[in-house]
Amino acid sequence: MSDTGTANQNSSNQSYEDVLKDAATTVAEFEEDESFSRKLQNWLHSTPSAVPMFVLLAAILVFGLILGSKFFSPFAMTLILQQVMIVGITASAQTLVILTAGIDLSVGAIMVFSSVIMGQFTFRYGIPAEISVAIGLGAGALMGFINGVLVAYVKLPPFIVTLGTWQIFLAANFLYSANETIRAQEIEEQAPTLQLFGESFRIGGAVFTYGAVAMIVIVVLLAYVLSNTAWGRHVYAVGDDQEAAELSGVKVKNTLIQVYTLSGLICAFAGWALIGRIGSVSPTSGQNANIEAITAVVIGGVSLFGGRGSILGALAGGLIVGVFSLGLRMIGTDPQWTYLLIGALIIFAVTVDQWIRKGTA
Amino acid sequence: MSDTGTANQNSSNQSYEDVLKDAATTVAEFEEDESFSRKLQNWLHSTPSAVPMFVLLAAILVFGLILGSKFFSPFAMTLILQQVMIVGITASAQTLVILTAGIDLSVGAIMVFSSVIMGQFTFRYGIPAEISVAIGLGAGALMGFINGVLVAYVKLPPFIVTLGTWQIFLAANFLYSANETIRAQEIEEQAPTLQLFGESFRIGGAVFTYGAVAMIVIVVLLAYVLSNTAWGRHVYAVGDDQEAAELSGVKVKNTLIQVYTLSGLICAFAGWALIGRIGSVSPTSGQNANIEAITAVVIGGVSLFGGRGSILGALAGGLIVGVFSLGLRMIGTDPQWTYLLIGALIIFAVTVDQWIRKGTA
Amino acid sequence: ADFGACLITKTDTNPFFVKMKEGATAKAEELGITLKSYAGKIDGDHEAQVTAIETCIADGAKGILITPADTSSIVSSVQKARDAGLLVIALDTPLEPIDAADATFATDNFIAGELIGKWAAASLGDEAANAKIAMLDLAVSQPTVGVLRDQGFMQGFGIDLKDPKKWGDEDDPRIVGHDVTAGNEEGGRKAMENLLAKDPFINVVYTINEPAAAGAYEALKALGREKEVLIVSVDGGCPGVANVADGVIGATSQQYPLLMASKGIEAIKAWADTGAKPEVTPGKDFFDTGVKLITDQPVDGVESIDSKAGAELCWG
Amino acid sequence: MTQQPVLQGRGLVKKFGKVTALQGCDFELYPGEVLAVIGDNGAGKSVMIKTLSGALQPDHGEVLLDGKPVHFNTPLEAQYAGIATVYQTLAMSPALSIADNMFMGRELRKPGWRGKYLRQLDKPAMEKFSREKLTELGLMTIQNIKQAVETLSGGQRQGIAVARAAAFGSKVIILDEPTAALGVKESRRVLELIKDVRARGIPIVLISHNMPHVFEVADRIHIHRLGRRLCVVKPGEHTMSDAVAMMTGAMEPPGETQAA
Amino acid sequence: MTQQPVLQGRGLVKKFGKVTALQGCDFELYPGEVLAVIGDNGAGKSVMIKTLSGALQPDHGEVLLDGKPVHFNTPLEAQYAGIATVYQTLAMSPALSIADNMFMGRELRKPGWRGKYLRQLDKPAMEKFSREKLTELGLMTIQNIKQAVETLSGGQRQGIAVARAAAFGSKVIILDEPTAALGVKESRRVLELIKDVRARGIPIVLISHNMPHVFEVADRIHIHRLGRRLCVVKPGEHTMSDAVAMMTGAMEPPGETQAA
Ligand SMILES: Nc1ncnc2c1ncn2[C@@H]1O[C@H](COP(=O)(O)OP(=O)(O)OP(=O)(O)O)[C@@H](O)[C@H]1O
Ligand SMILES: Nc1ncnc2c1ncn2[C@@H]1O[C@H](COP(=O)(O)OP(=O)(O)OP(=O)(O)O)[C@@H](O)[C@H]1O
Ligand SMILES: O[C@@H]1[C@H](O)[C@H](O)CO[C@H]1O
Ligand SMILES: [Mg+2]
Ligand SMILES: [Mg+2]
Repeated sequence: MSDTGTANQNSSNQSYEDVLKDAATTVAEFEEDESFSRKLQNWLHSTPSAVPMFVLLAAILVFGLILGSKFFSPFAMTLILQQVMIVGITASAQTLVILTAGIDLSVGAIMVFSSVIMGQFTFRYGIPAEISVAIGLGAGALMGFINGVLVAYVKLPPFIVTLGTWQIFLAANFLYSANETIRAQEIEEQAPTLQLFGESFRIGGAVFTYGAVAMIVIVVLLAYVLSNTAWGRHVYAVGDDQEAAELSGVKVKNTLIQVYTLSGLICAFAGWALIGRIGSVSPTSGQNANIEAITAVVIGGVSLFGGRGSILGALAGGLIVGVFSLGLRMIGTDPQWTYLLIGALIIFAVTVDQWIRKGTA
Repeated sequence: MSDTGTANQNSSNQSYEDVLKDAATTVAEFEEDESFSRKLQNWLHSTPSAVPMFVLLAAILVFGLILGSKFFSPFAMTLILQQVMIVGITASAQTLVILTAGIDLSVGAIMVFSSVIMGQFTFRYGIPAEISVAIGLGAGALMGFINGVLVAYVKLPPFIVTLGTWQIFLAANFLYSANETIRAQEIEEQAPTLQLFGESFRIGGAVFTYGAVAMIVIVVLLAYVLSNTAWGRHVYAVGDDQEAAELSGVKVKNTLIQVYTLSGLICAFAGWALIGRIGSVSPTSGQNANIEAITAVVIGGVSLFGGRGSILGALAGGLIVGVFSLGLRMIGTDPQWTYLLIGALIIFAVTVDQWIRKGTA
Repeated sequence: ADFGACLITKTDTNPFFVKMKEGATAKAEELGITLKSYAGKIDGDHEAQVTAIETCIADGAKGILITPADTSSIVSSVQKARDAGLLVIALDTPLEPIDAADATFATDNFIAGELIGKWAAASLGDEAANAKIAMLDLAVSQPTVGVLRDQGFMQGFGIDLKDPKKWGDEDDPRIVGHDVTAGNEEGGRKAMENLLAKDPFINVVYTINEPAAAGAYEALKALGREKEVLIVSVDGGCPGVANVADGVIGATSQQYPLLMASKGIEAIKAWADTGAKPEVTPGKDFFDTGVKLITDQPVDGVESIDSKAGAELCWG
Repeated sequence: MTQQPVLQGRGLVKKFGKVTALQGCDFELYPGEVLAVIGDNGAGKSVMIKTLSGALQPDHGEVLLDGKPVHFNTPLEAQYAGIATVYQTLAMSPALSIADNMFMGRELRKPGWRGKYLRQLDKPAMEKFSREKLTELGLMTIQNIKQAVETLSGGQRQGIAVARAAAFGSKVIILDEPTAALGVKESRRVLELIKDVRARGIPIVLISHNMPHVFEVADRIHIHRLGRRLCVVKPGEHTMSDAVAMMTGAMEPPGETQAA
Repeated sequence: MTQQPVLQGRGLVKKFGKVTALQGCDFELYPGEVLAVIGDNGAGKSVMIKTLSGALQPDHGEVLLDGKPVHFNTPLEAQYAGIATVYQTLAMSPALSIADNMFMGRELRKPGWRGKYLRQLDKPAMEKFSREKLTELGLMTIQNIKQAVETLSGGQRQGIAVARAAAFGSKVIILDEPTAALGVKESRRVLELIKDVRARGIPIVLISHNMPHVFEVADRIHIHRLGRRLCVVKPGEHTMSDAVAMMTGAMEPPGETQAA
């Protein structure tokens, strides 16, 4: 019928399409009949970042009911902030990387190595503390940059890259420091700048350390950058679908390198805060930082597949673990049981999250 | 032109297609002009499992040249086998899981908890060692089954599931064992079955433990199952594209549960072998098993994204690390330098692998 | 005599073992022995020690100095080494049974704990009956050093131990709780905070080692309570002794890793030369390298030296 | 037509969270026919065939095979019942070989003890069969049957999916937009294949947006709109314009033509 | 035509390991025209437009824009030069909103210090612009511009990709099989859009397997075969049969028609 090869191409070749001018233009509507739990689920589904906040509030409430004013005190509440500070900062770095569908197993190693560099440059070489801190921050950024280059240019899986550099940075840390601790008292006398984030101020019974404040500032800043700048959108796009991001005009390699470098810098900052927290410079610190940061991030609802989640969620995740650990300890739970219950908490929190995100029960 | 609506549908609607009977049927051929390195790359590209074997041989050769007959002896060579045994067995379990695009962070915890169960059932409850071993194997399989259910039915990401169960199983292990070690002498006297895999036989200077033989048997068996049975193909299909596997008729949930259960069983078996290796039953064993098994798997060229890689590769990966560690130790390298070099080895091995797999330099 | 020997420590990141290695290396050089050192990745990593023992055998070493990461788990491997003709000396921590090694040069960790327990009780005097004690231990896996020191402290303080092989089963109300520190500052601070949140009136703190003590001190300082609390610890490393002088730590039990190391190397040398095995301390089944209590607030009935004397003996 | 439908759906409902994909949808496929299914993007065609083939479970409604209610919990169960489906996403394992993919879920074992006890696959037999099917259907020139599917072009992949369905669909074959990514030549071959299969007496469901193709091969056309069947028309009785007008809402469907 | 081509490729070669995708391929696009590219599956059409738009770098050969050699190392560089492309895979970030996707890589910042120093995005402006473009092009009824792209049907997604290209392609617009997954109605709208864009004077490259569509909108047809341009024909001068015959190797191409 339709050998329209010699057609004049300005008229439609397939005239059955002419009827399309009458096609319906309304959007389909279907009746709704939903249970309460389905409605709640739908609400949370549309605002997934609310989920960890919810869990956090629930946890505080439950422990508050069990423990009463001891737990519900400004003291205990701000103590949690202090205890979560390091995890919160490293989890921010980890979130950035995980949003790009990566993972950074070297956060703890970068943190402790940077703190050692700050301390050793001050004490071994007699460089002013401020400059040593800057050098330490630079070293952290450099370590992150190395991860970034291996991921973006050599195109190795982030898990493997950071599995390797974790061991490399940690060993370098021990070799460089000769396993020597710099004591808190010496630092206090000669280089108090190093301990800056350990200092605190009080508002009523609440004790805020500068470190806890710094953590909140970092989280708020990153939250702003991620959702209100082009760079932030690019971070999500890279994690969502790297090839699509590349094709739609994102400089994927640059973005990845920047993310890993920034992650390294933030970890180095965590290293500085660590000196404030423990007073001294100790190369054996931060051994659990990786696992704690990743735990905070996943409990906070950030997807390990990239592109989904928020830095506020990660902070909430860290706080949930903090509330749990302190609460359980205050109840008098044995450390081993605490450990076990936190394992269960991880699975439980993510199950809830999954249930909500699915939209189907 | 072609309002063919009232068509008789037995003749072709679009007659411009009639010419297709004359369409070309040969396949395109393009000339080749390739450098030697490109040819080598192409060869390895088509047989990717050869890559880790290559690296392994190179490593043995290099250390042999440096260390001479001390290293090149049957004794040293079989020693590597013994030292790699536990890693080799847990890496087999890990490979199964990683092939399904999962990851099992709980391998070490399952291994040590199972070994503790075998020991405690024998000594605390006086159950015959053979039955205790069976119970321990069952317990390992059960732990794997729990992981499997959470992954397959609750649909949680494997990383998170096993991050949680790792802590749960490990804490349960400490709680249940009351941190007590069962001494080698007691086991030797009362329940030598537990130490079965520590026994050895000699062929010339070579010392083979039953454990090393068991490791090889497990690897060969799994290699057979993975490539020669329907179930094995399903494991690959699930890891390759889970939805596609489901739609083309694979029982994805069953396969996943079977994989995790089998992984648990193999880890329990590693726990039995562990008793043979260290003589005693100690709840503090296996703390590094996770990282070592994952390192072996990735050096062995198994893709963390699932569906690609072989169990023989994982064994080669374990052996590469074993050769490296023993070689460096015999040279007298400081332990921290050894860690650092193994970190570098991970990155190097995977870079080579990546280069070969890409097919493009 | 040019021959090889091995030093296998629990880790190579704890200054205690770093110094031990330095001491052993220096002595070995002096005596013309080639020393190779191995270590576990973390405290308690006994599998790495097994691997290290095997390497030493393959390497043809004459003797092994080892700080066992697990007192019984490596006994079989030690036996293998002895069967292969190596002299095996346990340092710092005895094996179980103690005669599984050819000789042992160690601190008695239980006594180390007992000393600081006695000192703390005596310092408090009558108030000891109302003490509120925080126990900052090593790890949830309860490695033996930690258990021995913890239980030794309780014994010295006058607390019913129940099962002396584990901590946490006591029911004395004076114990506020146990928490784990991983033996570093970070863990020490967090554990101290946790226990303070449970009971802010803690006035005695036992710590597994001096880094953990330093961390605990930071937590107390944040509350302004550092002057009201007695912190006791074990090790006697130079930073620890300095902390005694600064009043951070009330008392610490000092050990002598350099002595253990050099004694060990000498013993291997003697054995290689003459086949003689080292002697034990009279009345004990091992050579006790001794432990001294260091404090600037001595009490009656507990022998001690001050921080100045301690600083001369310290090891890091 | 008073015959009994081979495959039937009654009042199928399927929701995804807030999205209603099927809203009381009916469906009938009669023996030996080619039934085309047409409808706008997002009308629910793919979801409907997924509920019919066990890939999705309907929230309400029932599926009947030869008049008997069936519950397929997985695609495999539907395959056992003789329903072979080419899904829109093709459902291939990219890293596996053509033969592996052809036989996924229905592998052949070696005869004798090796198959029975060692559960060993009969790889040569599967490769031979795959090669035969591909050659026989003349679909394309595959150089190596052991080649990984990911090394094939989109068109070749679609061809293999169709060949797999044609080889194993003993009762019903469902094709969801089998020619969307195909070139002119490759599409033509799929249409020929559809005709071949009908000639063998096996009924086929064809989802397509290509009206000339639909009107060329279909015996009846199921017009899908807003999650349900709007009507069924016969190519001889309605024009392409009519069909397009109905499916896009530009024209009311004819009276009770459903059991055409 | 003695005009200078807007976009040109000369002797392009691209290999992937052992696969040769382009083998000395030429290409010319002249001002104001719609150039269709047709060819078998796997002929190398997509690879060709990827090398022209910076998504891939050719192993040999050169790309010229307005007669001047250019080297696009990334798609972004080509976009800066005014070349907008809808790739076959659409290149959307599923979890991000429609507006985010529309402006990916070319986001608008708030005016004043908030944009300059805080680098704050002007979300309202981007949303307004996106809504306008979608409405203006009448492509579809999007309920919520902040909706994640993954919640849209395949057709809606393709529409957004096309709208993005139409909005930002100031010099050249390239569409790789833009209607493959689309329904009749949706395809029609894309064809209308192509005509609109041509009316604005912007040249378009259209890859398609749909011959009636190609012959409806194309000014010239580039026939691609085995990794290179076989010839260029004009719809008025050759029939669909000829085009299909040439592209499948059933007929020799006409003499030197390339500069048609
Ligand atoms: N797994 C799912 N989760 C959520 N929504 C879904 C899912 N599958 C389908 N939908 C939605 O159901 C509706 C019907 O989709 P379906 O794929 O059946 O359309 P279709 O008629 O096949 O369209 P097309 O012609 O584009 O293939 C769409 O709105 C789609 O977004
Ligand atoms: N990234 C890649 N890696 C390896 N091979 C590739 C890659 N991209 C394309 N190819 C190969 O290059 C050849 C040309 O592919 P291309 O996608 O350009 O075909 P096409 O003409 O667009 O086909 P279709 O009409 O099916 O889209 C094919 O053989 C394909 O397999
Ligand atoms: O046994 C050791 C030492 O005695 C030292 O206190 C370091 O920590 C322990 O593991
Ligand atoms: Mg569909
Ligand atoms: Mg293409």
